[in-house]
Amino acid sequence: MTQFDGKGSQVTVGVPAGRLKPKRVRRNLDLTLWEKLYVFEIIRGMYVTTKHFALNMLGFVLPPRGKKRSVFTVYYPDEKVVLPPAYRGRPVLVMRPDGTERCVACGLCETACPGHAISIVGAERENGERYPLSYVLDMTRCVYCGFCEEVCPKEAIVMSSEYQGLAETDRSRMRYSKEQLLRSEESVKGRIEYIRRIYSKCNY
Amino acid sequence: MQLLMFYLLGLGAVVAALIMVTNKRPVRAAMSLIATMSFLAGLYVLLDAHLIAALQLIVYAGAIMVLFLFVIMLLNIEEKEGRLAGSALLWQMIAIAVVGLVFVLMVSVVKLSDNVVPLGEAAALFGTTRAVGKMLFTEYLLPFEIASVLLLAAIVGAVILAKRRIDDSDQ
Amino acid sequence: MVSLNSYLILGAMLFSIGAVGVFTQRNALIIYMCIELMLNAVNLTLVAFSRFLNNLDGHVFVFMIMTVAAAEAAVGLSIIISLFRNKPTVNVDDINLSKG
Amino acid sequence: MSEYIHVLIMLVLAAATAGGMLVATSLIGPKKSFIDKMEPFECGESPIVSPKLRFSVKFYLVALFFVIFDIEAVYAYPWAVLFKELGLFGFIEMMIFLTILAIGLIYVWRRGALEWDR
Amino acid sequence: MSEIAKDLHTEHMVINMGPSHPVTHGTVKFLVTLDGETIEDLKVEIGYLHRGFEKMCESGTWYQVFPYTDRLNYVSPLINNVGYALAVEKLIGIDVPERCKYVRVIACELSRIADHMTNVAAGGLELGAFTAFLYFVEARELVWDLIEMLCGARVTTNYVRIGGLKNDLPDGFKQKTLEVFKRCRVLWSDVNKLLTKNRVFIDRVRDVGTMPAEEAIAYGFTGPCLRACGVPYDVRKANPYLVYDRMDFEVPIGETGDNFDKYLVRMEEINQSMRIVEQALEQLPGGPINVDMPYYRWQSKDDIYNRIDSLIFHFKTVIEGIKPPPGEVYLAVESGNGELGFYLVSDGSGKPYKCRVRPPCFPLTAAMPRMMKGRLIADIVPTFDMINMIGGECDR
Amino acid sequence: MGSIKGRLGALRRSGQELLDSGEAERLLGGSVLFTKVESVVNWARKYSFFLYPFVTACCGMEFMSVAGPKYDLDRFGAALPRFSPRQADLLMVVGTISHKQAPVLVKVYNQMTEPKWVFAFGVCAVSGGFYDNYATVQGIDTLIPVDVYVPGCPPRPEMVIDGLMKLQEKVAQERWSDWPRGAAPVTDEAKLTEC
Amino acid sequence: MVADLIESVAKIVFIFSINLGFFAPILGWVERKQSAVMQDRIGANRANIGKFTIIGLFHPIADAVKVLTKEDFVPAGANKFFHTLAPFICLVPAIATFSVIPFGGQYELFGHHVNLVIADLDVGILFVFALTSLATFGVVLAGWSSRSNWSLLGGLRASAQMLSYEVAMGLAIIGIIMVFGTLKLSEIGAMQENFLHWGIFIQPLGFILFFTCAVAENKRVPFDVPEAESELVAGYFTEYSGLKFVMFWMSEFLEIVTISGILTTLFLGAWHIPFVTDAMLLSFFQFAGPNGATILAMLVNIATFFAKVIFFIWLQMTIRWTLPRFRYDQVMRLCWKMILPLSLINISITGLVLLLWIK
Amino acid sequence: MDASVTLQRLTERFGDSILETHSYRGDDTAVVKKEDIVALCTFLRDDGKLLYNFMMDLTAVDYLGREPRFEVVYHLYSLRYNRRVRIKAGVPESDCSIDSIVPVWIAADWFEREVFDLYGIAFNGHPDLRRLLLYEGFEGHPLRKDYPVKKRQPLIGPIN
Repeated sequence: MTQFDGKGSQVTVGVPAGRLKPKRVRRNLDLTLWEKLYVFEIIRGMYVTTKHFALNMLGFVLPPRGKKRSVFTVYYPDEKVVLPPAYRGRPVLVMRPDGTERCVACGLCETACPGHAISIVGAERENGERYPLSYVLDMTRCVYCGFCEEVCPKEAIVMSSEYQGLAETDRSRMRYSKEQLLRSEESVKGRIEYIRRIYSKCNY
Repeated sequence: MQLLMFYLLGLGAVVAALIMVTNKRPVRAAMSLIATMSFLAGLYVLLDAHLIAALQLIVYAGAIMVLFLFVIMLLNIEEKEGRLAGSALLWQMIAIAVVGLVFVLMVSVVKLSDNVVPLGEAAALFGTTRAVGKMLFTEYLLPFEIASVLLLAAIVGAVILAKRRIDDSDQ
Repeated sequence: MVSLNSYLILGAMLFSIGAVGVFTQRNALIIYMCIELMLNAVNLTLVAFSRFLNNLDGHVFVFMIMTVAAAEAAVGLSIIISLFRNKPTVNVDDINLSKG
Repeated sequence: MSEYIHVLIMLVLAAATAGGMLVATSLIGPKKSFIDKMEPFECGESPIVSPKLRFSVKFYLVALFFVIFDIEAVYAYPWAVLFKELGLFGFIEMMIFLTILAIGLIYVWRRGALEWDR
Repeated sequence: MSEIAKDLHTEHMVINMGPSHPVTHGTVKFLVTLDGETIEDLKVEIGYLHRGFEKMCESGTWYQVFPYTDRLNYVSPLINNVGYALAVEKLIGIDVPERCKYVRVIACELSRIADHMTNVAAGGLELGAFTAFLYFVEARELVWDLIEMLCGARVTTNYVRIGGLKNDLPDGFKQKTLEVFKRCRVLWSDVNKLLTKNRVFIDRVRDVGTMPAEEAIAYGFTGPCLRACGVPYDVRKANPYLVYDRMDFEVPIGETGDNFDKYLVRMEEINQSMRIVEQALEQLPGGPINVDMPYYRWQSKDDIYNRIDSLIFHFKTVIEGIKPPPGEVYLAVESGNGELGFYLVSDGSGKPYKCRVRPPCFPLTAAMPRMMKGRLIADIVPTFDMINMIGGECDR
Repeated sequence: MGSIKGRLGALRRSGQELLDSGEAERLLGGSVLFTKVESVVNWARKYSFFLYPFVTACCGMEFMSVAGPKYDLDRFGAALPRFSPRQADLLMVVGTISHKQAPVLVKVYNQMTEPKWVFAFGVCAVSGGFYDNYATVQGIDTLIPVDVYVPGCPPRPEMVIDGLMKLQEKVAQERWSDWPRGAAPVTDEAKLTEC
Repeated sequence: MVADLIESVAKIVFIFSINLGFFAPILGWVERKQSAVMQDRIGANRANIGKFTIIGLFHPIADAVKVLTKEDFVPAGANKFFHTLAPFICLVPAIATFSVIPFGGQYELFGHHVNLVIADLDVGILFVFALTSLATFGVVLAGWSSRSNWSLLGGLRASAQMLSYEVAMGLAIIGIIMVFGTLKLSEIGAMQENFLHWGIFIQPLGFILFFTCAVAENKRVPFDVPEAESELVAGYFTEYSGLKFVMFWMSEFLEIVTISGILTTLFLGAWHIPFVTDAMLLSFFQFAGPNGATILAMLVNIATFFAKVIFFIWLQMTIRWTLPRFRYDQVMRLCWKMILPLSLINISITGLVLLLWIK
Repeated sequence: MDASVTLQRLTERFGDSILETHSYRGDDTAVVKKEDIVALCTFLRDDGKLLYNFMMDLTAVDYLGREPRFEVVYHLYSLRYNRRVRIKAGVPESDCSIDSIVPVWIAADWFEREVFDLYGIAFNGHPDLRRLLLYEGFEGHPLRKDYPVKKRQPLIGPIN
């Protein structure tokens, strides 16, 4: 085994000090008498917490402008946070105005999905157009990575901003069929525009 | 009222004491002894010994018995059963008989002396901290100071006895 | 009204119980506890006398007995621990000082 | 004496409350026991040693110091009550007492009996 | 019998601490041999979160590795993303545009802030300072809001791509960042007041888990834990990647390597990272964020929608995966815990032949017995916290 | 996954109960008082979950957030983590369970006192997620009965709160005879012996 | 006689209900809510009956009912009797201790002497110590009888800590007893009528020492090493479930109240309002007639007392949520090497000052 | 060129045991014979011009179908000179073992255990060669290319 002298002598570092800019963070090894006496620092800590307490209590009585209260908490089922447009909720299928899906069952999402959560059975309509006979999304495997949306050549599957109502008491109900996944174009319009923008030529 | 309390507390004390001596498990014995001591504290209250009652709880029940409990757990001797050799049994029988005899003797002396002193009303300050303290710090000054030396001796002795092995193993 | 005798008899009972315990128990710790019980019985007698004689000397005595009991318990239990190191038993029959 | 009866009543009430709670909780509530459950909890593994081992003698030493210094405190109470009456005499008396015990404290301190991390 | 009990003092107690114990984060088991409260021996067992990262990488395409890297060090996923992307880019031999580099730096440093905050917060929590914990969780929540705004997810970001990024900085990001940092600094100073000078806290962490610098190097320490020992080694300075050489920041170093030093280094690094983000936002150039190499960076949707050749090419890259040239590279980035190395081997196919991660907290965890022997059982708490062992990274 | 229910039912049949379900129905079924008591108890239970956080992986970060100031699990009366399974009601399985971890999980579940619920937090706990390989348990419901599944990797705090409210709904409809639940289905026969 | 009986019953019922009916359940709620607001969150507020949630006050009720219907668990190999006895021993002294604390002064009401303390014992404060020393056994037994390593470690830590701080606590109050010259808490309270004679001004060091010891005796943060969940899972009550486990908690909460009561009585002027003497109070309420004035003054005094108690409760809660915890050896070192010598010094200084004062 | 200093020194000193050197994408790499690995590593650590005091990473690669089948890969870093080097040593399947470098860098302890666990390469002279990530009783070595991804060996419960 390697032996050490235990002194922890200085180790030379091969990076120029001008670039490195080391900064010692440990100012002193000994505590001042003030700090040794516990009490004063404890009082200072209590001042911090009491300040938060007082400000929050005040925030209930006199809420700051534009807010209901100054407490950080979101009262979730009653209030909801504002999600940024980038937010990736659960994937949904986009429905054309005529009620059919945009998906042409090309299977790219199925391939790109790292969790193999998507399984598609494709079929052909009478007019020769391909469509998914069944499109099953296994929510127990979906990791919300957004690859399906990113590879889809038809804007047929997008990550909606939905996150509610996904919890289930039965695992079998978490395999979503095509019908459960379909959303009207209107409801996911914002997201479609967003992905058009971020994957557009000018961003490349 | 007082009579009732006396009998209740006395009975409790005796029963707990009996449980203690007949028990083979030290933890149970210790807990019964704590109970006995608590009942005795009650009896002291009946005797207007307020300070002594509190001290009984603090010192005996609260301190000395904790020490016992710690030693029991420290040595972990819960399972050990005492066994009796044949000859020892005989000696024990004799000892119990002697103790019983002495007990009967004591009771008869008490009974025969027949000084059924009725319990009078105690003086207002009887048994209070102030009264006992006054006694202690004036008349019994020397024992008080000697007590400190005794405690010092106890602490030194106990530390030496208990810590010997630690120091040995350190070296 | 409770008479002095009752207290004395109670004290005697407790003392005897303790004494019996000392003779019958084989466990050094329980024997120790029995001794404590005997001390307590004496304390009871002292307090009772003190009360009936209306004299506080008894209380001071009890005070001192408690001190001594504490010191004794401290040292005594340390001795038991010391003995236990040499031989892991608290059975008084097995503790033989000469063998160490 | 009546004050003590009040204490007794309080104690009895407290005991009744606590006892009632224990009885109630043992009666109500589903029960099911099997070996895996009855094992002591040790972070999801079976215990390696049973906890019936002897523990460090340090704990005993703490109890021992406690006994000694508790006696000291016990002597100090009547003295403190009487302090104004005893005056200087009492003060000196107590100082001797405390000094002797302080020597004890210094002794155990020096002896390292108060060190927990050895 | 007498042999065991001969010496009362050396009676040992063997306890399983973990895996499901609050201090071990559910992913490690300490087999502690105690003498009273003193640790006589400590054995570490890891692997409770071994999820087969490398095997999963080998069975997916180069792109599909990104979600897995998110979950390596789940406290600072963006740094893992960036590290993997840089390694693949090094393997392929491409250089990303300037703007992309700046955005990556911003992402990395935001992640580092969140990482250190989580770490200090968890340390506080396990030492009993619940309020300090929640103040930093609150601050982290704000930082996560930024990350969510940027990447669309709070923890598992999946943001970086080979040869670029998923998307550009959103509108109003700079302003929001400055607002958030203002509040973060307030909370930082609150925590600072609650902990740094509080003697109760100092007593707990000081002179516990010390490590001499040489020994730390021999054990393979990197990151804040090594810097706490006084060795100013930081990959961002030693081998500057992205645009770290243009950033003005200091490397905080400690003296003895004890937990107090580790804590101070982390607290200071939060400040430095905020500085870096502010500088990067200030210097942020315009321009594209993705390389113009349609083969390696999936093509823009404009092309896919409109040009049939692009569409066919897209199908090919997605289904077969991109194919870097055969070869092997090792690339290290500075993650929250230290040097995060990616060792990639390509056999020229669409799947990584080997994707190895050098987890920074792996050697740190291995040194736990060295740091804990002879200490008290309660010292495990701050020490294990301050090495910030992350199961996903350590066990992969 | 109807098999969970089936398995539970079998367990209930095999297990020893305070009152046989049928008998309970006969004795007390339809009794208004009993239903009232049941609903009061369920009301109390649903607002007083003591958690056992079985935190292993990434989801732990979101778990911190859920317990943290912004989402504040305490609002639902579930903020009191007890790290002793005896005192906990709700086993929160947060994160991936590997095969090495599985016996630990089962043991902790077994050591919890009745009544007990299980909350699968994140896809790894629900199904193993995208770790479909040699090391990972494909869903904790292969080991222990699960009450609520919350998908997401990791789930947003809101999703967790949704799941908790779902659990509250479920608890509100429970019958007294649903308890005790007993050991996990995979426990060895030897460890199931009554004692 | 009848008046005595009424007085006693009224006092006992009052204290018993305010302790068990008000403080014990509400403190759990206060602890949750106060910590929540301190930490920028809101805390329990969802439990509802119908439409009412009344800022989460139903949560303690829900907790109580749930805990009652939880399985009662005794681990295999544990001594069932002692395992059950331990929470009992912990809880009983915690409930009973409050009986010696005066929550108001002494009044003449309808010709009857009213003393607002359940038991005005001559040994007052010693009785408190006597009962707390019994509570140690509960902890030792809980740790020992559970047959679990964590419990054993926690129980040992708890007992050693409680013992040590009991000594220190006993010595810390000697100073204040010297000043007031009595152990009777009602007398100590009465002597602090003058604002400047409050214990906290006479004995500031004694106050800090006693406060520290009291918090440590109660095993609260920063002294909660016996139940430190990050070290010992749940310490000595690891193997306790349901109501038994909550009994340990209840005793903790009740001890907070008791400690606050003792602190108020000894150091914060008991039931007195600063700068307001009893006579002033009575004359202020003269409009209600002699008896009415007494009743009103009594109510004001009780309210003042409990306001001070609540202040101390708040203080203890703030400390609990502000500080990290000590390490075990530091707890012991603090006691034996800092508080104990300091209280000895405090005694000497107090003695000297008093001697000079008297002369 | 700074980068090649290491490789030059190595070739000078251990000419015979260096099978191949290259610097693909700036990563200095030396493929060495496995017999000399400990001597070579000691040299790398102690030589005044190299001072590779960090053992950053140790892993193995399974080139199924190639001979030697396994390659143990060491990544070293020199703090003094801010240099990195990669050392590779081939390990054939027939003699699946290599000397342990724990005596050189203590950090190698767990890394070697991990490689043993996942690849089944034994390290001679390792102080405590046990499985690290997987549990005792796991059969096979999952990172070998011939181990199927989904072959499960659970401790308890159904395999599914």
